[in-house]
Amino acid sequence: EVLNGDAVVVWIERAAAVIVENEKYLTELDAAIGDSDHGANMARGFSAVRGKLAGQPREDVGAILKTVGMTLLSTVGGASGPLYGTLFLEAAKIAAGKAELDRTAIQQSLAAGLAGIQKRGKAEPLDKTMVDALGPAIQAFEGAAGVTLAEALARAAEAARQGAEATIPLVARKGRASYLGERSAGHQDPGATSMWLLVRSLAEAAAE
Amino acid sequence: EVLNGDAVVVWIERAAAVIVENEKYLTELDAAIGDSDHGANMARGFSAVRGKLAGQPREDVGAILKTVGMTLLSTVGGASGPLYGTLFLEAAKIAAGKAELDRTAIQQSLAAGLAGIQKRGKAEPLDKTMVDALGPAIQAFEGAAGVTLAEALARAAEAARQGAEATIPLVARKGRASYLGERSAGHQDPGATSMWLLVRSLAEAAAE
Amino acid sequence: MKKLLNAPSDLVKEALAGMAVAHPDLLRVQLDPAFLVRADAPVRGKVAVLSGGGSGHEPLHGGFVGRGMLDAACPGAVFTSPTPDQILEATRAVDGGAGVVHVVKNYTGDVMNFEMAAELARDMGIATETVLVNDDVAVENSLYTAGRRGVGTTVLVEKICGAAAEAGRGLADVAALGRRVNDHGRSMGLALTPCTVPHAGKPSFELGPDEIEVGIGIHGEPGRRRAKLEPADRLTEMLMDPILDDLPFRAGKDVLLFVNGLGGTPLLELYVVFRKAHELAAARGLRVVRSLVGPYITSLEMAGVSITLLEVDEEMVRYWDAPVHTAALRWGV
Amino acid sequence: MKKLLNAPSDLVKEALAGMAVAHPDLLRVQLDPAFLVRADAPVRGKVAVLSGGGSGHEPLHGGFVGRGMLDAACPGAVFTSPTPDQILEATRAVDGGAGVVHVVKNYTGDVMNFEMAAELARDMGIATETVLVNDDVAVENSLYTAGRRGVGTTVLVEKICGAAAEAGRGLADVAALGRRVNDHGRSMGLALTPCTVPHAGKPSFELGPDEIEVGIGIHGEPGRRRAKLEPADRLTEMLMDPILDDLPFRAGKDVLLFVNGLGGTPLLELYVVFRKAHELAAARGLRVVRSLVGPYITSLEMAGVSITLLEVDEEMVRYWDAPVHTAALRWGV
Ligand SMILES: Nc1ncnc2c1ncn2[C@@H]1O[C@H](COP(=O)(O)OP(=O)(O)O)[C@@H](O)[C@H]1O
Ligand SMILES: Nc1ncnc2c1ncn2[C@@H]1O[C@H](COP(=O)(O)OP(=O)(O)O)[C@@H](O)[C@H]1O
Ligand SMILES: [Mg+2]
Ligand SMILES: [Mg+2]
Ligand SMILES: [Mg+2]
Ligand SMILES: [Mg+2]
Repeated sequence: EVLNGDAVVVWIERAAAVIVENEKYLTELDAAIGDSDHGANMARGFSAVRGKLAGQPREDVGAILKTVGMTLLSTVGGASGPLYGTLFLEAAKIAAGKAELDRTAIQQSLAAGLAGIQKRGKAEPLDKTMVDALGPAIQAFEGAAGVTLAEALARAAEAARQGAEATIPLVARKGRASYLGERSAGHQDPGATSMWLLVRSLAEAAAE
Repeated sequence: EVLNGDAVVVWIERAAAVIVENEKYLTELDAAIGDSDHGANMARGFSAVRGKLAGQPREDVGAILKTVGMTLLSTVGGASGPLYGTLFLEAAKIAAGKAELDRTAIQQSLAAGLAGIQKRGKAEPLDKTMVDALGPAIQAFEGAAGVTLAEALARAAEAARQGAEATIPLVARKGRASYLGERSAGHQDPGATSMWLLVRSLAEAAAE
Repeated sequence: MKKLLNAPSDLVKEALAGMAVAHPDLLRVQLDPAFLVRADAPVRGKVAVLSGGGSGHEPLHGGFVGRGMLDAACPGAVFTSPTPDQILEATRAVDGGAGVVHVVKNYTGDVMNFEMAAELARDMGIATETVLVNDDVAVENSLYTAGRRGVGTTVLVEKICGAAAEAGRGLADVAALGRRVNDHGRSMGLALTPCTVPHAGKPSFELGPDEIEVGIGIHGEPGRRRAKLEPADRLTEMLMDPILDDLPFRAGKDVLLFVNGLGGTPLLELYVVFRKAHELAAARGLRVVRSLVGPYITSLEMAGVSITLLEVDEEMVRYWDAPVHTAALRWGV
Repeated sequence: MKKLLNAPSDLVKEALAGMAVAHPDLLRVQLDPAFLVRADAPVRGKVAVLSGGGSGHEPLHGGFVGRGMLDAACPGAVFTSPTPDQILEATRAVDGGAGVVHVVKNYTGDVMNFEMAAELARDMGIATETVLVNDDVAVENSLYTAGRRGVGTTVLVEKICGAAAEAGRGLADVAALGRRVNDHGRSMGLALTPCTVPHAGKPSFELGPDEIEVGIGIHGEPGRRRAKLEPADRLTEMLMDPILDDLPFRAGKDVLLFVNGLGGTPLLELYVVFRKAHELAAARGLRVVRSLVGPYITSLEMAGVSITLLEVDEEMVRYWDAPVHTAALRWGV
């Protein structure tokens, strides 16, 4: 019922694979209400992360998350770069020096990440951003008392998926999509979608 | 069996009408082996000519032809402008001071026009230019002994049509189409086509 | 997708390499992280002016690096803001001890990446000031959006701040001047065709043969609304009216009129638009005292135009006229 | 057809009107017949340099009118040479008593119209010299064609002749220098997309999604051959090899390298091509001592590129570097 360094690395590697696999899909979502780069941005970032993690020691989960955050920050760019970077850097602060994360630590890490994203990007729920996938995921995780960690994370992933889908009817109020006004409704937010893929990878890593 | 000033004006007005009608067609021919402007060039020129002829006295055929030549020269531009301008200016020299043109004068005028075109443009027969319509027309006109002027001009027009069509298989050696090399074969020359329309209008004017 | 490139992921770096060999007298290029600095950077004692943003808007920003304009430019991937480390390294490379002005177009990504870079620079003891450009009148309601986008006025801010810095003005002064330029500049654009982001490989949106996007940004995103293609004079009005009403521009004022090509529109057409825009400005009693016409802030090969009107004062005109020597804008030297 | 224009037949005149209000300090425009002259024309005692040709190649030629380059430009309709009366009137307007150099791109229409204008000018007692530009190596066999076309080298001839005239050189000298530039310049281009002549209303030719036209001119006509789209480096070789072999350019020489956009190609891509062209020139032992990158002689909105290489001598470099103040090219002033 904990995540150690190996599990975190498995998570990130799964995430990298699924992001690269879905590059075109994420870009298409961004083409509809943004500038057609979210897939390329995320794929570039997670490919770089993959390279960085190869030589990373596994003892300190915080150090791993910090490497991920710093690498995303310096390779993704755009709006998603600082936000995903912040997510991992804030989580890394909670995890600093820890060899493994228990449920409380996982929950605190995710919450710190979300808080960082919202502080940096000023998005509220229903603004049609990645917050709309991560927020519900954290709530579901918190609410999943009395189930295994893997199951709790699976519920978080499912909540993220629903949250991402629920962005479809929303009118964007933050980020580039907000320039479209009403025209942004009817399309799923790319950042919420990549966030869902990230949480799903975490659930899969925990289930292994 | 002569062309007076009125007939010449009728000719030019018919020519103007048919050129304007065929603007798109001439431009399409030019798109294939040139730069898509022959229709616009000729339509602009002949529309201007039409305006100029309104107030033109009819006594001096040479003066009428000179007006046509000068107007084409200053409004058509491109390769066809100086060539059609020269055609009429050279013809005007032959016709200068004449109230009407008899067959000999007509023939000399056309021949002088062709000579002017060839002097200016250096094109030989079969170079895939307007020369390939005008040359055969003049030959047919010369050869049409013992028929009416109208019939002689109708034969000239038919020869011009055949000459224009016969440019299709030719590889251009003069003008813009020559840059295409072998790729110019298979297309009818736009200038030869407009020349045919011009000669046909002349035949029609004489038949009236 | 038909483009002159090798791998899409190498596009920006290869173009930077091209700039380096084309303009060795003007600028130096660094590749990892990627940025350009003027050849004589850092200039001791001078405030440095730095800008950056996604690539695909060329000549902005790299084409404006040189004497009298930008000390550094940080290009991101196509339409993707640069990263904090790029901006930080460029800031360090051009700081001559008098601080660095960051000219930032108001897009979420740019704002956040520059913010983080500025925080890092501050931690290292480098003073920075940020001039946020948000001049796009197409974005009406800033309460429910990320706020107005930075478009054409960016070029004018960079020129005028660059000249002020060259003239020895201090950090706060240069930044205040930049903000004044932003406050007095308004822009709006429209697109006749979409553009294709190299990584995406297909056009960012589709437009019918007689449709246009009005209120377009510079990232290939759709505009505020779709409209019918109309004659140039009518389209020029469609851009000029909201611009003129927004500041609002009042009779008797001096203005700089900037008609910008988005990339794929021939200069011939830009001058047709300029003619009408000039007429409309004059009809409002404005005096067009300076002009700029051409593709200066583009959106790859997008066909379209944006118009920027800047109400100028004597100081802005003086700095506009000051010598500038960059790849894309040059006079007086 | 999606263009920013009113009636196609008004396009050129409206663009000229736009230039007149955008650059009143630089040039004056006359509309019937249509031409542009530099603001202070005629310059007493100075040889005048005049060029002209069809519109649609902007900034060529009108954008090069001003101190140190052209005294006058005569724009025809789109892709249509100007008429003799236009050229004659412009020649008269700029003759300062020292004669007029006509810079003529080698196209049948341009050659004939300029020829007639020169004859008329001679009759009026104005001395003219013609510099014919025919630098396009794509046209191989001049025996069975109208001869090589004038493309990129035209810009270099106009700049260098303009500077020589400004420096007080005589008519024969300026013309001889222009011919020397033409003799030492070679160009070739390729297109990724066709362009649309406004009057025609549809693209001049069609290209498949992975087809290009190699050996393209600047009038939207098809090129010498059709080829497959390949990476930019390979396409750059496809242009550079024939250019390098033609003069031929020999190791140890100084050259000016000019990478020109045909209109619709982003600057980013032009720099990618410049990088490779520079590398190929260097590999042949050439020293690139001057560079020019941008859309200077275009074909409306056509996507594509042309490369021009000029073997320069000390005099050409000196005149290239001399001050120039035009709408599209400016330095030293
Ligand atoms: N202020 C914000 N807060 C949270 N998320 C945001 C914000 N702005 C944008 N995003 C997220 O970033 C995603 C876009 O990322 P990306 O396309 O990589 O960057 P850019 O918009 O700069 O091109 C959006 O789909 C959205 O989920
Ligand atoms: N040297 C020449 N001699 C005779 N006719 C020529 C010559 N060059 C071109 N032409 C004619 O001119 C026509 C093209 O005219 P036009 O399209 O108006 O001019 P441009 O080729 O300058 O665009 C060609 O179809 C051809 O008939
Ligand atoms: Mg995006
Ligand atoms: Mg033509
Ligand atoms: Mg982006
Ligand atoms: Mg033509």
